[in-house]
Amino acid sequence: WDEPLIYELSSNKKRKQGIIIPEENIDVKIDIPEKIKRKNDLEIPELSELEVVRHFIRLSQQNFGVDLGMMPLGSCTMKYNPKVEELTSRVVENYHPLQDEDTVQGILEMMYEMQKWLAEMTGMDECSLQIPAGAAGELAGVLMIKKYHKTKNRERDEMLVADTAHGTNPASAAMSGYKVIYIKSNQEGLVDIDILKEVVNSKTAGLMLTNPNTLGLFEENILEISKIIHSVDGVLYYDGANLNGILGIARPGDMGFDIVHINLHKTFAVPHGGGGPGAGAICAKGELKEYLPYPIVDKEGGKYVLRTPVKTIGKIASFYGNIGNVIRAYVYILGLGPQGVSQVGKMSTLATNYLISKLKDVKGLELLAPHRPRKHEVVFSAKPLLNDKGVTALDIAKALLDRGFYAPTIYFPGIIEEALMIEPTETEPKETLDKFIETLKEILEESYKDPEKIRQTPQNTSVKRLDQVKANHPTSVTPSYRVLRLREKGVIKILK
Amino acid sequence: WDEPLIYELSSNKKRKQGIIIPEENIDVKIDIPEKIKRKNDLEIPELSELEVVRHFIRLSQQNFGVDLGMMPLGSCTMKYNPKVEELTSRVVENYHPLQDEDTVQGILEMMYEMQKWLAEMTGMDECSLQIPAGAAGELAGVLMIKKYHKTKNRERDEMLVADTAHGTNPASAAMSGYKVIYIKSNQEGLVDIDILKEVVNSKTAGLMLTNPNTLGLFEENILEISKIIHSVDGVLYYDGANLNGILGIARPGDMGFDIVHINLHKTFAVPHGGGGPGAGAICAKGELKEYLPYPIVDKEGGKYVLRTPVKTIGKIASFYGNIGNVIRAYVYILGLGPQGVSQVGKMSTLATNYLISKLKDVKGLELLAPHRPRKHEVVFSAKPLLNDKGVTALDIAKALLDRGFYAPTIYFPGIIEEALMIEPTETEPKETLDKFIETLKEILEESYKDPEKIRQTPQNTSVKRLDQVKANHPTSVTPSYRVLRLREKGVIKILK
Amino acid sequence: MDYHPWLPNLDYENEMIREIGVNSIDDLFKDIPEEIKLKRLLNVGYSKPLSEYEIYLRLLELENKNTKLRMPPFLGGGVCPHYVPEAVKFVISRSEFYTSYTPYQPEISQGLLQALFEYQSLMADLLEMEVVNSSMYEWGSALAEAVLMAYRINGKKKVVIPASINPYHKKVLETWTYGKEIKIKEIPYTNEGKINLEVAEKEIDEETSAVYIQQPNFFGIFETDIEEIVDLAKKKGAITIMGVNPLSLSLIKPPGEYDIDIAVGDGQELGLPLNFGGPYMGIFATKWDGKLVRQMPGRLVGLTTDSEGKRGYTLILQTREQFTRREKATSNITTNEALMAIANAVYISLLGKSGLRKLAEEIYKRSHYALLEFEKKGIGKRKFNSDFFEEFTVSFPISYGKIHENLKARGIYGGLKISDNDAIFCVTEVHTKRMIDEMIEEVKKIVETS
Amino acid sequence: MDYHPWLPNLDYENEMIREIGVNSIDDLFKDIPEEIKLKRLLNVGYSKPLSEYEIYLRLLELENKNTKLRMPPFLGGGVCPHYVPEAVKFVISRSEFYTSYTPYQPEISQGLLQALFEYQSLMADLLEMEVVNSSMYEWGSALAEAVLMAYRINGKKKVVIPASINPYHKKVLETWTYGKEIKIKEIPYTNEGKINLEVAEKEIDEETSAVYIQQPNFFGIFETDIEEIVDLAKKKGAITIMGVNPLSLSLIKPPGEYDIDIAVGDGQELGLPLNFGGPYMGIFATKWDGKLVRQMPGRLVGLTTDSEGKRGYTLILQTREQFTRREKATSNITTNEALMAIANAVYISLLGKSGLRKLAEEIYKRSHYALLEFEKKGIGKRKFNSDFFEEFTVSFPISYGKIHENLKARGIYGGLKISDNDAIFCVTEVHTKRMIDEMIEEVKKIVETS
Repeated sequence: WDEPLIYELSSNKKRKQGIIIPEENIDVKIDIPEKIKRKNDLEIPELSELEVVRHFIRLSQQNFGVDLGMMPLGSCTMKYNPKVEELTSRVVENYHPLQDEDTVQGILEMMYEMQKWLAEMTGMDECSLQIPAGAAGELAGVLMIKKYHKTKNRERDEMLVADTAHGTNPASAAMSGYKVIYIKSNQEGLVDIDILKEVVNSKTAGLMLTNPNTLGLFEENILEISKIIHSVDGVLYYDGANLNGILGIARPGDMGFDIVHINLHKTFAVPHGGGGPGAGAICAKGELKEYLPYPIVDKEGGKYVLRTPVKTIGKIASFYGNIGNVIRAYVYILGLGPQGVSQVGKMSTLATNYLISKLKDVKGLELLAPHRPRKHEVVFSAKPLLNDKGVTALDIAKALLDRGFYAPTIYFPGIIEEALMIEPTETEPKETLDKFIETLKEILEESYKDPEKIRQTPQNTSVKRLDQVKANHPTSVTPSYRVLRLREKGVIKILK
Repeated sequence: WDEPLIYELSSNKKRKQGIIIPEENIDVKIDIPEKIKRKNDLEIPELSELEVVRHFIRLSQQNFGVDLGMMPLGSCTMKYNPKVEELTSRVVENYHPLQDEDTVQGILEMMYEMQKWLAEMTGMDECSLQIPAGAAGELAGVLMIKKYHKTKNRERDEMLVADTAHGTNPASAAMSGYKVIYIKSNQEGLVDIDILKEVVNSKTAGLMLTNPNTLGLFEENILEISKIIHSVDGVLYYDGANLNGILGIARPGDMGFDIVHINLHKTFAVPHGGGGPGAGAICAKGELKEYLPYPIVDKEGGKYVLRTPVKTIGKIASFYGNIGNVIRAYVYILGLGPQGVSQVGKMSTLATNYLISKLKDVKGLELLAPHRPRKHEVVFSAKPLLNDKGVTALDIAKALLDRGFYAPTIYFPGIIEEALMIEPTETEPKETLDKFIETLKEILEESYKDPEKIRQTPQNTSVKRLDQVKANHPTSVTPSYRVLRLREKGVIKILK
Repeated sequence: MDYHPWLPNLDYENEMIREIGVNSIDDLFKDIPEEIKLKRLLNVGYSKPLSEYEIYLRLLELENKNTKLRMPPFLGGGVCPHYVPEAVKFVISRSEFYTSYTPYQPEISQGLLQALFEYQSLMADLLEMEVVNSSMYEWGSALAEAVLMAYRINGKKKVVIPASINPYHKKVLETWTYGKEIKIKEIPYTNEGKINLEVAEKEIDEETSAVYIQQPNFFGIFETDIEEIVDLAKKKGAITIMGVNPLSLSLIKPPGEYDIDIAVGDGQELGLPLNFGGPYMGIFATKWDGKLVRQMPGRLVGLTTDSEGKRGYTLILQTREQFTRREKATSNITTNEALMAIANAVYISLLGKSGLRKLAEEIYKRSHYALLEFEKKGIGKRKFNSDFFEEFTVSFPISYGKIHENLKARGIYGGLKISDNDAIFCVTEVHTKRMIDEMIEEVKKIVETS
Repeated sequence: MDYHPWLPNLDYENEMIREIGVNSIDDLFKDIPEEIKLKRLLNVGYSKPLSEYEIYLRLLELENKNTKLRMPPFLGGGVCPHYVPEAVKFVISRSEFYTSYTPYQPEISQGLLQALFEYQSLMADLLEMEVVNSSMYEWGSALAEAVLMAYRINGKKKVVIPASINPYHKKVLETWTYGKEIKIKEIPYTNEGKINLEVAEKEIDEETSAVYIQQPNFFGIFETDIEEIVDLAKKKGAITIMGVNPLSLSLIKPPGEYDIDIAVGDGQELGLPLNFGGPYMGIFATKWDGKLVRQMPGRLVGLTTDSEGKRGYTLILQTREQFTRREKATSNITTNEALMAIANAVYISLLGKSGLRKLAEEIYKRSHYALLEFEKKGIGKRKFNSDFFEEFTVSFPISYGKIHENLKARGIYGGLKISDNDAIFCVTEVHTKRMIDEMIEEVKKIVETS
């Protein structure tokens, strides 16, 4: 469809309303002080229920999700979201976060179990569910490191980050006032131990690492890395975004990590909803667990109560985090059971390496350290194709869109040129993996035969490639209908 | 998409299952007599939950519903189905129809109110909610007439039906063992009173009429018709399929009708779900109410109880009808309130006549009795266009599909050649009506300019026009995958 | 009233009236005689349009007026409590499916048509019958339509049914065939709760239009002489109709293996909630025989190709239907239970071959376990000494009515009373072992204290 | 384990291993040191994979462990009980929306992008601010990000907040700004519960990075000296940040009318359930000023055209974000609350201009009615003599703790205790007059019997 903007559906000259507001017969006058009354009319359209629903249903049809096809977005872990998760709303939906503990024992019990299970899966001692998403978990973790060193009166202002790390790692470190020091990867795509040793010193607050890393490679020297960091009293932080590749195989705690955040929405299949909401947890081991954000759910005399760790960094969210999503992850764990959860790392790794075995010799792609098995994901480089035919990773991505697949993550991690970062997850059936392999091969063949055609993709989507310059230019950037309207009226000009 | 058949998604060589069956540790041996054990393997695919869900979600995207756009299907009353109706499931979903009355007082209260309200809206004395759909309501009504005459020892074997009637009317009469006598319409599209008088005699069981009729015309002689039928002790039956056009304006009971069926799914906006389920009611007045199918909900000493009318025809459904849908209609009535319900006939009539005013002079269409206002629907004839350019009503219908609209009902009623039967309903906003008018005009203009192009429509749908001969031919008719499979194996041959 | 969420044009009334070219809305109703015009508001609903929240509160109120049970009722009678997977609800809640209608325009309805074709195909494979229509209302009306169809084919008016037929279906059959004056004859059941073959031999004669067999029967018992009955019917030229619980068919012989002419049943047990009576899902199938197929009621979807040779689906054999054939149609049915058919298709696909078998076995085991426990505890014994599925009949030492009322008072809903001391219990996968034990424990207390 | 509904390839393991060309699955983990390999099952969930029905029973058990209340709690504190329209739930349950992710590939994500653009636009018009991002986590973190943003712009470390700030937001602010060592100064409130302007004049100085105003404040009270505060801030070169309840903005001046730099708030009150703490929906907006926009955190959707000139939507100004700029990003946020933003857009669209106003007025009236009734019954009086919205503070003649516990025992959840005798009550459209009367009646009984 060409669906107009919701503003354009209504002339706003006629009285409409999409829902009735309940009215009580109450004799109270609205008596707001003149000084603070709204002056300008609301510029909000008026529509019937049908018009609103139809508009958004039509919009939805112009969007792609896991329920429609494979989304091999690297580092995003786009699993299938089992429909049984939809049963959870009755347990949490209508409970206010400020209700007394004794009125929400069911919710607290669920949170308590989740804390325990997440600690078990990561090899940590304790977890807090305060975290609305992964990046907030990192922030919490880095702040814990900060407070930890401060409490010990250590001057530490450098945070080490692998150059393959997710952008959130350095961003979180910077938000917490740290200087970010990147550790270059070696030729195999792993942390270069020699460089690490050189860089580590008495200013080192810690190292943020994801393992397996964003290339899908397991940092096999992790025990040595741990020793190096701990030798200067640094803290080893685990970015849980890639936990899916080793779940049930190995635990961060056993590798020497001190703090772990978990993206529940990735590893435990909570729908990410167009960018969010997610849900997370932040876990810690030993001394550091006393720095966790509060509250933690505890059990006392058969009742669930909230507890504040003694050296807590405070609160990351106003209340308890995205509990509405935590319970979806809870259901996922119930449904998989210990047997199923223990298969996750294995089956996601199996899928990735199956893809690799079928794609590694395809003309146009190349793979760093091809002899190494990957875990949850793999990063191919399309540089040979670019060199040969001028077709980019972006072009390949767009060609996939035309063929019923979402695209892999592209141009990340930065150390791989023309990166195509593919994460199949364990929920895609072999039949779909085969189809994806076949499709990607076709695109590459086509790229060699008729590169221009691939550069013209996508053709089957609701719009063609978009004008990014216009989208971002100060004279034309349009982040709201209000800007469009005011610019047409000449009220606003260039964004200076 | 080209979505394969569900059978084709699975090789059935690997063990898969889309849902876990709960298992208890029970020591019971399955000990079914050999004689009755299934011999052949089940030919049912095995799939994971993702594969099943994705398949059906993808299929859904190849379908059109009211939530996506206007469905002007004449006589189908495709209203918008308010989402609040989805709240009803908790009241009825898990209650077994054989539960004692005292355990389902909430449901019975709802049914009791519905019976009262439906009687009020139709001007009848009592209603039964036994009816799963309109046609079943007709059957019930005709059987009531049959038993009524039999009880009175009258020999009546002729049922009168207007030639504009829905096909269900004669079919229901025939199912009940009646001979069907059609009453020809006059030039204005109304029941021809003279013919009626001629036909009516002592064999007449009754007359089945819908008013407004399928041309959208109100049978203005209804009081005389009533007198004629009643003069021979005939029963006047109201086909409620077109109730929407006069709801709140006039009541069948006040016109002289004795029995009325109501299509709750049409008039009260219950989603029809791809052909059903619907929900219905059958109502009667005076003596005839004792013939209604049982049970009827009654109130006794503050409790709701089930009652059987003394001369009941019996049961139409095994239990209480489609209660899961009756309660949706209940919610619709609650939401409209007396004010809103009373506006339905008015607003649906307004929409129809608005369409007429914009379409009546369009080249290629013609309208019987253009001076007469229509009620809920209007039937145009595309005969001028067929004569001029060889473009049919079917071609116009297909061209609409290409332009984001569902098609009107076509080739019905039979008395109008190249009929386009349009029912806008009161829930389509004027903005959409305008768009529909504009689109239909464009198609007609285009038909004059480039008739071949219109005959090639639809182009934007998931398939083009289908081979109906192949679909229905004894050598190729394929009503199931089993037939396809067995035909390939040579096990089954021509359908003789 | 100048606005309502579901009446978008209220405030356009004057403008539209003007465009139409009449003076007032009344002009559009000038053809309605004044004396029958309603001059007041309809007295329906409550005093004003309720907001969604007020509707929600009202529904909550109704819900609370129903009795809350501690566990699902042990009630069967043709429809049983089952777990409905979320995926099934999710699929049939898709706007594109649930707000659509009969696919008169196949080009824009391929999704629905394919889903219905898949329902027909999956059900065909369960039944081993080739032609399944895309739904009747429910089991009772499907049976009635089958009997009427037999009458259309052979013109005979006698139909033979077992006394162990579901009595609710029988009532529907009686009503629907009243107009055609069909005569219904019952064959009694033996002490084992099965069709009395001797009586059947006498009852099935040249006058017989159709013979009906229900498997398992109303008492939950497996009939074991179906071959014999089919033989008898064939000899006399009668149409055979078999009613089945589709859930049992992964264990026992489906109608196709008996060479039955018409199969009927209800899809309720394949993913539909109880809904206090409906919507359910009438199954209707025939074997590959043109004489049968052309007399079949209801809608059929078939496979074909489009003008470019691409596979497509469309309604087929529509000349059977009322909208083209009027009084010569094979039935008056139009609105049916299509969405429920899709629910069945999703459910069957989710379970798959192995899941269907697993579920049937689990239900078999649990229902047998429950009966054995009744017997072990010495508080009830089996009424019929035959194998059964899902439902079974227990004879109690005291009045079942008393047990029933006492159970109800404890938040448990027992079985269906069929005589003073006998009741039919239904046990499915929603009754956990703990629930069964608890129910039996409570029955024990009641029996022992009386 | 040879099958699981969510692990489709279990039975393909050997086949895939073979295709990969390794001997066993262990070969894929040979790079993991043996000593850290887990040699046992994880001890999580229950002892086996639960079926959907067993999960359902477990959730029911949890639900029953929560206290069932007779009416929605009278609790606010930044998030309030509201009615969530079914249409909102329906839209955000669409597979295409809720199983999608960040629209990195705009061509196949136009629906999501347009919906988010509409959210941004509708919120922009409510706020009268030009640039709204497509969500932060919630109000608390949005406020923290605003303060961090001000620090990025002017490098100053002092932020001035009112003592009447929502204390839960304040705690989040403290945590998030801990790393940057931001100093937080509070301005006390007057006897009328409003910002003390005199103290503000002293506290807002050249060192001040940002000044925060919350409207209405934690006590539900409308601040009336916002112009004055904004003037003070501007004179000292401080960034102004205003926190708003978006529901109130159809009645009172939005941030744009005060020329505020950054607006924050929570979309929870526009169609989101309470969810025991989240997901909620952090609002973040700036005025049309490049200096602000370029320092804004979070994701922005903008309008543009495609290669054929057709209108389209895409993520814009991404150079602010962590995935391109890493430590130089304006925030670390990536996963956000996009689906909740769509819920807000649907909600705002459903209500429309008039509906938003009607709802705000109704809430205003009901909350005032409740306070007046407390006073009329002589069982509580207002703590602050100022106009308010949705929430209000009542002083009781006896300990509120006692009232609270007694109410709870009667199935009613009262207000939020803020001192021995004082509590903040929240009244919205979900509290009918009957419920308010009943609650007050119960409080009366408690007060009178003690």
